[in-house]
Amino acid sequence: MISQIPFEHGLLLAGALFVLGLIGVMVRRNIIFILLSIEVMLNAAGLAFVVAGSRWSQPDGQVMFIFILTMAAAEVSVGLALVIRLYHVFKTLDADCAGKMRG
Amino acid sequence: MFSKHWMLIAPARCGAEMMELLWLIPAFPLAGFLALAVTGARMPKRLAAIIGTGSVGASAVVALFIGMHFISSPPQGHLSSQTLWTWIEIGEFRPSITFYLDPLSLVMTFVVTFVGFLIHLYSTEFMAEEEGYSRFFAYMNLFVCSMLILVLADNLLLLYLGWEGVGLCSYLLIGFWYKDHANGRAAMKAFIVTRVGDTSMAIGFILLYFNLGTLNIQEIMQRASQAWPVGSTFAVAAAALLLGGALGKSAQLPLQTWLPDAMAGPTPVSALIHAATMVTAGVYLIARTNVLFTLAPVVQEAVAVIGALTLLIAGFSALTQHDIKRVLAYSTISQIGYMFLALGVGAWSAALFHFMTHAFFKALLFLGAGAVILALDYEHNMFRMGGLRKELPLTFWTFLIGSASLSALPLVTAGFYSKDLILWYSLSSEDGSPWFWAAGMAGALLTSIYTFRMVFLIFFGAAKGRVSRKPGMTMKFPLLILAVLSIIGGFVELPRIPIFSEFVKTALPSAKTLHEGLLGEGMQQVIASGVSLIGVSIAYLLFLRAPLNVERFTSHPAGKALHRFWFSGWGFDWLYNKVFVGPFIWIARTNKDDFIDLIYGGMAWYGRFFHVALSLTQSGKVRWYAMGITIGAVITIGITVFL
Amino acid sequence: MILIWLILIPLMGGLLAWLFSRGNDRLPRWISLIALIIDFILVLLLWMQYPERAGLTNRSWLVDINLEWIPRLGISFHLALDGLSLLLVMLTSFLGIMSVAASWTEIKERVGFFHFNLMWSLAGITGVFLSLDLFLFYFFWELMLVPMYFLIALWGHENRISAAVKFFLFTQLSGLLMLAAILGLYFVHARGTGIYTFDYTQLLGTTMGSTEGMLLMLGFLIAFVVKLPAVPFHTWLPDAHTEAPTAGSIILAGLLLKTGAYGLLRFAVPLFPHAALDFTPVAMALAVIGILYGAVLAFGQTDLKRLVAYTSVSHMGFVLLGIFAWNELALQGAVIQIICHGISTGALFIIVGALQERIHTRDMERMGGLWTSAPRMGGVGLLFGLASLGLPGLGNFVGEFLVLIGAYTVSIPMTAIAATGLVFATVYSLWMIQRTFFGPREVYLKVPDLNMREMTVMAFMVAVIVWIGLYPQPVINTAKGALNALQKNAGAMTSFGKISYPVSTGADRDTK
Amino acid sequence: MNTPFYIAAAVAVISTFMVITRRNAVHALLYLIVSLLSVALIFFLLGAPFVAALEIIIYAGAIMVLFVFVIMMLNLGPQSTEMERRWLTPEIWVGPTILTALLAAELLYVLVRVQVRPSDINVITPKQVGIALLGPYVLGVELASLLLLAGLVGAFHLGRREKSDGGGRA
Amino acid sequence: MTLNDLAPLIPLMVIAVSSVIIMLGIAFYRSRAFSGLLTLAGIAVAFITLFGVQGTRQVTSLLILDDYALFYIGLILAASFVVALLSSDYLEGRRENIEEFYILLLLSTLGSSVLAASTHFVSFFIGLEILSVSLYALIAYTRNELNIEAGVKYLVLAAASSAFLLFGIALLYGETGTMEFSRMSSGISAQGINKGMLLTGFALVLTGVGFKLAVAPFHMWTPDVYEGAPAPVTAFVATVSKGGVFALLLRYFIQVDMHAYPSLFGAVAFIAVASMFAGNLLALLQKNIKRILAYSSIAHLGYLLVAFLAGGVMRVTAVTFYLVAYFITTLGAFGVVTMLSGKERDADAVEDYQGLFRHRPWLALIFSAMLFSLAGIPLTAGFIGKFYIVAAGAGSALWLLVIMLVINSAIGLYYYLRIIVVLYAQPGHSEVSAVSSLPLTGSLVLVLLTVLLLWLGVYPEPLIEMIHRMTMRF
Repeated sequence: MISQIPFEHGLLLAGALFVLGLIGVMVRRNIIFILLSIEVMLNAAGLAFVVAGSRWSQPDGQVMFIFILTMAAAEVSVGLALVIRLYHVFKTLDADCAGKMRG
Repeated sequence: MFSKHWMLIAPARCGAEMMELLWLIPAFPLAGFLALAVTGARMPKRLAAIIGTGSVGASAVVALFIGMHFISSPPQGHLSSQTLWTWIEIGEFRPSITFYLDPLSLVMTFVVTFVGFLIHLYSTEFMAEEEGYSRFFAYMNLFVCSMLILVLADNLLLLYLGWEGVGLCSYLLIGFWYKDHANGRAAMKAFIVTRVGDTSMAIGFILLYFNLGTLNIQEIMQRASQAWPVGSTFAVAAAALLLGGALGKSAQLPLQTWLPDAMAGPTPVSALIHAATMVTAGVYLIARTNVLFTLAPVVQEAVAVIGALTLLIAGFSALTQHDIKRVLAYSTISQIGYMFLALGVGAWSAALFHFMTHAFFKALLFLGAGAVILALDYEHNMFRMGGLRKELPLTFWTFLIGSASLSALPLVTAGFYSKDLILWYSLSSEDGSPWFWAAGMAGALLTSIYTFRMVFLIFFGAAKGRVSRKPGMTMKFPLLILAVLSIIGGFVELPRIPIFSEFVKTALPSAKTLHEGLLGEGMQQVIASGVSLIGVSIAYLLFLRAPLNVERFTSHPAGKALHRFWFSGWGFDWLYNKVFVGPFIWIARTNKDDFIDLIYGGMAWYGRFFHVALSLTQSGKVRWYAMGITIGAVITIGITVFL
Repeated sequence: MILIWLILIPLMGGLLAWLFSRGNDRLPRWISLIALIIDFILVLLLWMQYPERAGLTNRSWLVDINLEWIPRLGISFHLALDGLSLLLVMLTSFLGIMSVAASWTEIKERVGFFHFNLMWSLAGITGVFLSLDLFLFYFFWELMLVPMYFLIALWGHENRISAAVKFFLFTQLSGLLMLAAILGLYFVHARGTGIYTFDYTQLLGTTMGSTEGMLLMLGFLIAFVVKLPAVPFHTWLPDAHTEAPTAGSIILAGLLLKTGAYGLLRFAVPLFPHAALDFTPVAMALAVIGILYGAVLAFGQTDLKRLVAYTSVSHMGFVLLGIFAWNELALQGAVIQIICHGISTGALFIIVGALQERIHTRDMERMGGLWTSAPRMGGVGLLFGLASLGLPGLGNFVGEFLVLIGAYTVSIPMTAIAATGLVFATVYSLWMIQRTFFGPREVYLKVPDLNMREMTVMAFMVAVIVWIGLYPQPVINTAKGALNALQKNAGAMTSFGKISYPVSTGADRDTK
Repeated sequence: MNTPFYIAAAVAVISTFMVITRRNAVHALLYLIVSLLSVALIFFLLGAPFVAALEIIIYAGAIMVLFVFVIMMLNLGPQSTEMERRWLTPEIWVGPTILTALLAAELLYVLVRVQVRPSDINVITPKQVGIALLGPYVLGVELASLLLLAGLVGAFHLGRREKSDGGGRA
Repeated sequence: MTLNDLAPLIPLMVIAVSSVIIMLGIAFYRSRAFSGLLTLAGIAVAFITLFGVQGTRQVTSLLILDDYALFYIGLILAASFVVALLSSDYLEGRRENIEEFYILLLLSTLGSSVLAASTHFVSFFIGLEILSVSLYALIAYTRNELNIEAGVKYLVLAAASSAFLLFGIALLYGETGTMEFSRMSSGISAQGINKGMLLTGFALVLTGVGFKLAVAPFHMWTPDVYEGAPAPVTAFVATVSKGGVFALLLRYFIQVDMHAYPSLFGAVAFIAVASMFAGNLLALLQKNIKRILAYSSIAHLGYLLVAFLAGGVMRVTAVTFYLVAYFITTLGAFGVVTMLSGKERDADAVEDYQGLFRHRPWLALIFSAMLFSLAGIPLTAGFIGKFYIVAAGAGSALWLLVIMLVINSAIGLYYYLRIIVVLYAQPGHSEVSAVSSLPLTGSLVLVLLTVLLLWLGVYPEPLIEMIHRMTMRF
């Protein structure tokens, strides 16, 4: 391939995306946004794998990415089912409202 | 030849057999105590009286037999001992339950059993109407038993057993009328104050054991004189510690405060315990361990000084009391001061002699006082008495004899001879000094003043109370016997015929007299006689002829203050309350809930605090929990990477 | 085998008592009583066979049983009995009988479960006195606490829960420290020898560094002084004693505290002689502080039971003093004090319990003048009050005096200060008697006196305390072999507790 | 030569930032798709054409559509946008941002401290990936199927209407 | 890869097949009894087949069925069996279908078992996700308010933590070039490695794993999820899910030789201490039994980490024994909660247990035994477990940690005692305790657990021997 992308720079990008996703999880109250942010984080992790795989010229990184993709799908399906159920029960998507249990 | 031998052995064997009965002397009262204690109030009064008095009587008889035997055919070395069993045996530590008889303990045994018997007899009537009759006799029997163990003990641990036993009985009997808190307080005071001394004594015992390897009194004396030079630190420490015990028990300065309060007990108790026997245990102890005191001249000097001071202080206090029993109590303190003085100047046998005569006349005085008190319906205040001479003639005469003996009226009284001996030695002994002598003389003057003040107030003057009850035979008999003893008791030791000193000399070394020339013994007797007579006259003048003078004196502010000072026993109680009792109670009350517990309470508080604080982190919010994870990640990375 | 029976009998007795408790309150009581009596008879028989009873031999272990338990970790089921254990086991079953008898009418609820707990607690205590495997020891050490906890928490008085929890927390925390120390010793021993074992006899004489030894010793020591208890770890005691039912108080004061003393004697000092020697000044200071501080606290109380509880702090101070003086006199004194304190305090608790059953208060402000209607109770109370103030002729005196003599060699000032504890003991004991039995009769006009059952219990206790007071020799002889062995174990390497009589030997020679 | 990478990276970061700051869910979703697309480009640049395709097809395609479905289903209108505005206040922002800044700093420290090691990129063909997947990782694939089964059953159970609601089975 | 290679996987396959059969069954005919029995049978058969595992144990680079793994899988299967039994009673008569529950239960068991057998990050990750995804649904299974709330919390946080984990693995992979545990250690020792990145990778993996293990400071979800989830699921979360993860963690860190990284050691030590304190202090005055047990599990994992940190021969045995004891105890405790739970809500308030001893003496005793075991009191397995942990800690001279453990045990005791006291107090007024009769199977299970608990507490030697044999390789 033509380009030479430093390993660290790839990871930095992954890290940046990861951190942004993390901020999203911590800041947003809307459960949909939280799920979106999680997707960002997972995607960032996947990116990191691909970067790592390309450093070693191995397919393993990509394989892992595929598994992450699988997991994200399963996660999102259950997650969104839960979101619907949440909305059904609490009539809101505010994650803070689902905070009856504490202490 | 053969028969001669036999003749020699026979009495010895007989004597040995006789000595085998030694254990019976304390055993009888002990049995009496157990019988009375177990059956308790269910026992009929008559039977209780018989058991109580009988047991002491029995032990008196045994004591008499043994004593006669001891005198008639003295055992080898003038001592004999009987081991019942080994009390404790741990390596070299081997105190046993062993009774030891020598002239000193014999004299003590005599006094204890005989005076004890008389007082028991007296009590059968005196206490007749009291609740807890059998309890009274149980305590009294236990007391006699303990006292006998004390005087017969062969080792210090057994002595301590008796020592504490008498203290206990004193406590129980002072508080006999337990329904009044004041009595209980007096009883506690007595026990606690003496316990202070006892503790010092116990430490002394331990010191002796550790440095001499035994608790056997005779061995201690022997080893001490071998191992310790005169004035050695060990000897001084041991003697001083033992002295502490003696001071407590004998109510000497500075532990004298309990005795006047101890008068809260029934009068026979005062007579037996707080006059005749227990309070002189200190004298006995010092006499018993005289070798130690000889090895520690400093302490012996202290004994004399304390004795002299005590006899004066108590004498002044006695002058001012209203309560007949308190007068007698202060008088007892004062008389024991004489004994201490005697011990302090090395006149061991004089002290013992005075102990004996004092036991007679002071018991007599107490019993007489008891008769008066009973006659006047438990009136103790002398100023509400008067003119009883007519109503209670026998009491009057016997009381008068006792007073005479106490005041040491010359020639006819026992007290004269014993006190005179002490005064003589306080001047002439090696350790004596004119100061001691002067103090003794002043004390003698005080003694006769307060004694006859008492006599005049009670028996002379106008009658102020109605006599409700006259003593019966069982009360009169002891009075009579004691009166007789108070007169003839002194004749066993006349200036030129020292039977008593000779008898006890195997146990107590005789005093060393030095400066005979300063004042002849005869001269000193004349002076002493004069002093006591002067005292009587002063009492007559002040309290019978012109009581107004006294009142005038006491109404003057200075006089009033002085009177109050003396009346309260020189403020010792006040001082002790301020310095010891008050702070102790304050600390105990303040710290009732134990400040250390606060530390643990604080820990528990922190536990709860952190619980609450951490509970706040469990806010129930997902975002916050995600932050928790992030924080965790930051910290974990921080530790792994940067550490 | 007999040792296993000694533990099994109360265990089974407890189970039976519980199982047969349905609708029947009498049966559990009898079952427990009989089981404990059998136990006691067994111990007595052992004692009869015991040659040391008469001071004949110096053999150390009378009975010894060693079974495999967890060999992988070097843990064995090792029980053994020497004179010291024998005495304490005897005390255990004796006080067990007394506590069953004393709570005959006091406990009305869940009688079966009560006796189950009582018996299991006793079994645990017996186990503690018999174990020679440190793991087993710890096992029993913890085991005895649980039933005790239940006794306090379920049948106690007003503040029972917090008292029970406090008790449990203190003892558990300290116990865990001991566990850590046990394991430390285990590994130190293995490091030196390559043998992984918890066996006491093998662990004796383990070589270790001095800091190491001190830390390990402290681990043991803390567990034991908390149990003992010594200031400043004593604060669980008044609460637990006060809130516990009578039987609980008896076992607590009479036995549980003794396990601490036993642990010091058997483990803390012999296993770490050097460290113990170094620690002696501190331990003795703690002991003396305990003696005085406990006494002051006792005096300040208005709750009768609390007062008695604090006296334990004071009395056990003597035991601590004696143990750390570590010479024959002091150790014998400590043993006697252990036994006599168990009995005298137990008796006092029985009296307090009897009083509470009658007048439903422990507040001394509301008592007074009880002698009039209950002279027997008063008499017995007086006697044990006197025992607690150390009156000669009663057992406690022998113990305290021997301890003082023994301590004297080690430190004269400590001994002197400790001796003043006798004065304070007088103060609180008399104060207690005064407040309850003497004084005007204000509130309670008629209080039933001790009944036959209670008097029988008391008679036994009085007999023992007087017997030990006047003829402690059987006890001393029994303990002698064991104590000598302990001293040998500890003293082989140190100059610990050697008594020297500066003069006596010379004097002896002269006189002979 | 890496310019495309940096451009794509910048796009990814910016669009991701937009994702987490949008008030409207659909907007956010669209930004996310942009972000995913740029990441796909990066995958391509990194020599991983296969996953680049998957990223677009599955991530941007399937998964995001799922989100759209839900958003539509729950009908999140302007009302919820308004609510988002109220929720996103500085006090909510500050804490997490500082925290993540710390995390980012740590990562940065770790990644930048060493010398950058550029390496030649070798393209890993879909074939290679396939061989790896069905070779050494075949068990992983099997397990992934079970993972999907779990997701399926879970979503099925949770998403099902309650019996009381309609009585029928979904 | 031949069919022969697959032989060791039979136990796992049995589980997977059972779940598929149940799913297929639903399509045709829903039957509680059938699915329940099939589940139990599947687990039982899988358990039995464990003993038949022989030959090549390493199946591809992903899984290894060595004795260690077999032991943990056995443990996980046993726990699942108990949970399955408990949940059949629990879900009886509820509106929800039960069949999906069994499927999810089997799948999550499978996930956990895969974890125990993983030697590769891929299998680790997928196993973990199978476990997690099934758990999301299980936690929210009865779909009431608390369930949903717990489910959402668990989902969001678990997914986020998975992202951390993945990122960490990516860093490790990027630095070492392999995801196999055994090869990773050689990759680590290679030249020119960026140690900081490696450590960051470890730390992030630790974060992800720590979340699953519910150790501080990743513990916050625990009480909420424990409280919200149905009682049997809580038992499952507390045991099976943690057991598998811990088995993996232990294997992983032993293979990469954690002790070579003092700072990593420090991080785990920090987590251990923080978990002990956080768990115990949070439980101190807590009034909800499930939350108390949640906090207590946090603390217990902290204790476990102490042994985990210890080196030497004792580490694996201590951890494993403790886990066994912890499994028995936790299952027993949640079993009691399950038995007492009504249809309306779970019996999770402390008041619900007031005076339990009066009307249900056996249940109260069993519960006390469980609590005593948690507190580490003798005669219970918990005692031996705690002893073992302290022994392991002492053996490696981790004195500070041991002391922390000791202090925390004491704090922990406080709240266990609090519950125990309530059990024996005068009965209060709670509708929960009025449940008429107890289901037989559940009772049997509880009795069995209690017997096990006591047996291990008195005579642990056979188990210790077994663990020692099984884990000898480490």
